[in-house]
Amino acid sequence: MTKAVRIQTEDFSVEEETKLLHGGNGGMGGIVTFLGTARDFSKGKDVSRLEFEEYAGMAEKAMNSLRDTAMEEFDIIDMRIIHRIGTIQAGEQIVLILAGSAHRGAAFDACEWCIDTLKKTVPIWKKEITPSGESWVEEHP
Amino acid sequence: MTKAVRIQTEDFSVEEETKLLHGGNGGMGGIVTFLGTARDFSKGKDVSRLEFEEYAGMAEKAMNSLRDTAMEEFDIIDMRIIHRIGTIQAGEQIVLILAGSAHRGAAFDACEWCIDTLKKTVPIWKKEITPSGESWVEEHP
Amino acid sequence: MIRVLLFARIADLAKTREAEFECAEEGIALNELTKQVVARFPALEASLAQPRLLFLAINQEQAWLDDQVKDGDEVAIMPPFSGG
Amino acid sequence: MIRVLLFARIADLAKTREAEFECAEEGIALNELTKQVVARFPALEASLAQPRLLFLAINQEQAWLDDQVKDGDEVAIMPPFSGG
Repeated sequence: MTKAVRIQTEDFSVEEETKLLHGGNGGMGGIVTFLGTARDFSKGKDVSRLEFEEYAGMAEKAMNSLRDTAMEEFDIIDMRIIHRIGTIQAGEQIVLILAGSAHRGAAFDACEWCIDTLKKTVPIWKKEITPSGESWVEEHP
Repeated sequence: MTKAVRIQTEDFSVEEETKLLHGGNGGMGGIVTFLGTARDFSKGKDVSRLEFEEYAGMAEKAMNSLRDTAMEEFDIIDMRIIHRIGTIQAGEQIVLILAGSAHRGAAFDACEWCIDTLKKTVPIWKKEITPSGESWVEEHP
Repeated sequence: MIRVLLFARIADLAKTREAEFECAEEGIALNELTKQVVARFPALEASLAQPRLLFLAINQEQAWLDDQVKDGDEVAIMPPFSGG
Repeated sequence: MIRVLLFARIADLAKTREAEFECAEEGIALNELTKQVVARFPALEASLAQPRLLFLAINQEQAWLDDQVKDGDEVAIMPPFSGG
């Protein structure tokens, strides 16, 4: 449960992941976190819940390679990426990315790059369940 | 203790502040957090602890106006800013800024702008206590 | 045998998440395999006619239509991702 | 009476965090007040000679050397901030 990159059905704790990232690393001066949560409204429709599907194996591999690339390209000390799959009710947590660095700029850049790139490169799909039916979201052709 | 802008000696909980920011706001799809922590090393010296001093009254006013400006200038739904003062040991939490928005770009921009501007405009001062003595940090003339 | 995995909207259209296809000893171009997939699942015709809107993988590595598939490979046909 | 607040390095140099100064009925320019501050706390001379490295406030609002201070005002003389 303490791997830095995880795909899981259960919820995660922002506090716990923050402590795991910091891990007593005395050189870490800034931690930037992106937390994605399920909105109850999308494109004019109420959304009661989401369902996430993954390509098991490849999705985690893609997230690991995302972290490896971020650690190489940005001046960060550590990064964690956790994505939930399965059913997620409106308001619940979906994805958490943490980047820790000595100086804050690199952590901001790495965290934003990571969520942008995750959406384009990690084989995970979101279905929105609305009162009028279900539909897969496909925003990145 | 649940004010959105606070200066306090006691520690804060990232999880609790995240929940307070989200507050069941169904339109919030992304939360970007900056957490500043006390490094144990600065400019070639070990740092055992920090001491923060504020201009009581004006510091909180400046932080409130920072939040007001961010809420006007960025497309965010809510923001929280918490800064500790007094003695902070290496590794401990110093400052927490949370920005929540419907779409993540605005939250990243608001959060980074807020910590950058806080450092320049909020009357708080940091003293580093090292084995060889104490010194005030003055990085923004 | 080639194992073909389908995901999300593609799996819904095909009404299955997985199918197996015979493979000649010399292998087969991914492009040829997708034609066999359409032949078995006609509901995928419109989607597979626009391969630039799809993401393809062989053995969990991104692949393109002119890549060669070998016997025993795992092929994935995926719609655009929407994680995060 | 004008209440002058000193902070951080400035307070350390002056060995006090607060001082009071008389104020003429017509008030006094902030520039004149800082000269009186230096006269009382000579250790501040070098710091107050470089006012662009200082942040000044009257009644908790940012102020400049040519601003006017009135009786009863609270003036703050602050080194560069280092919060965050």
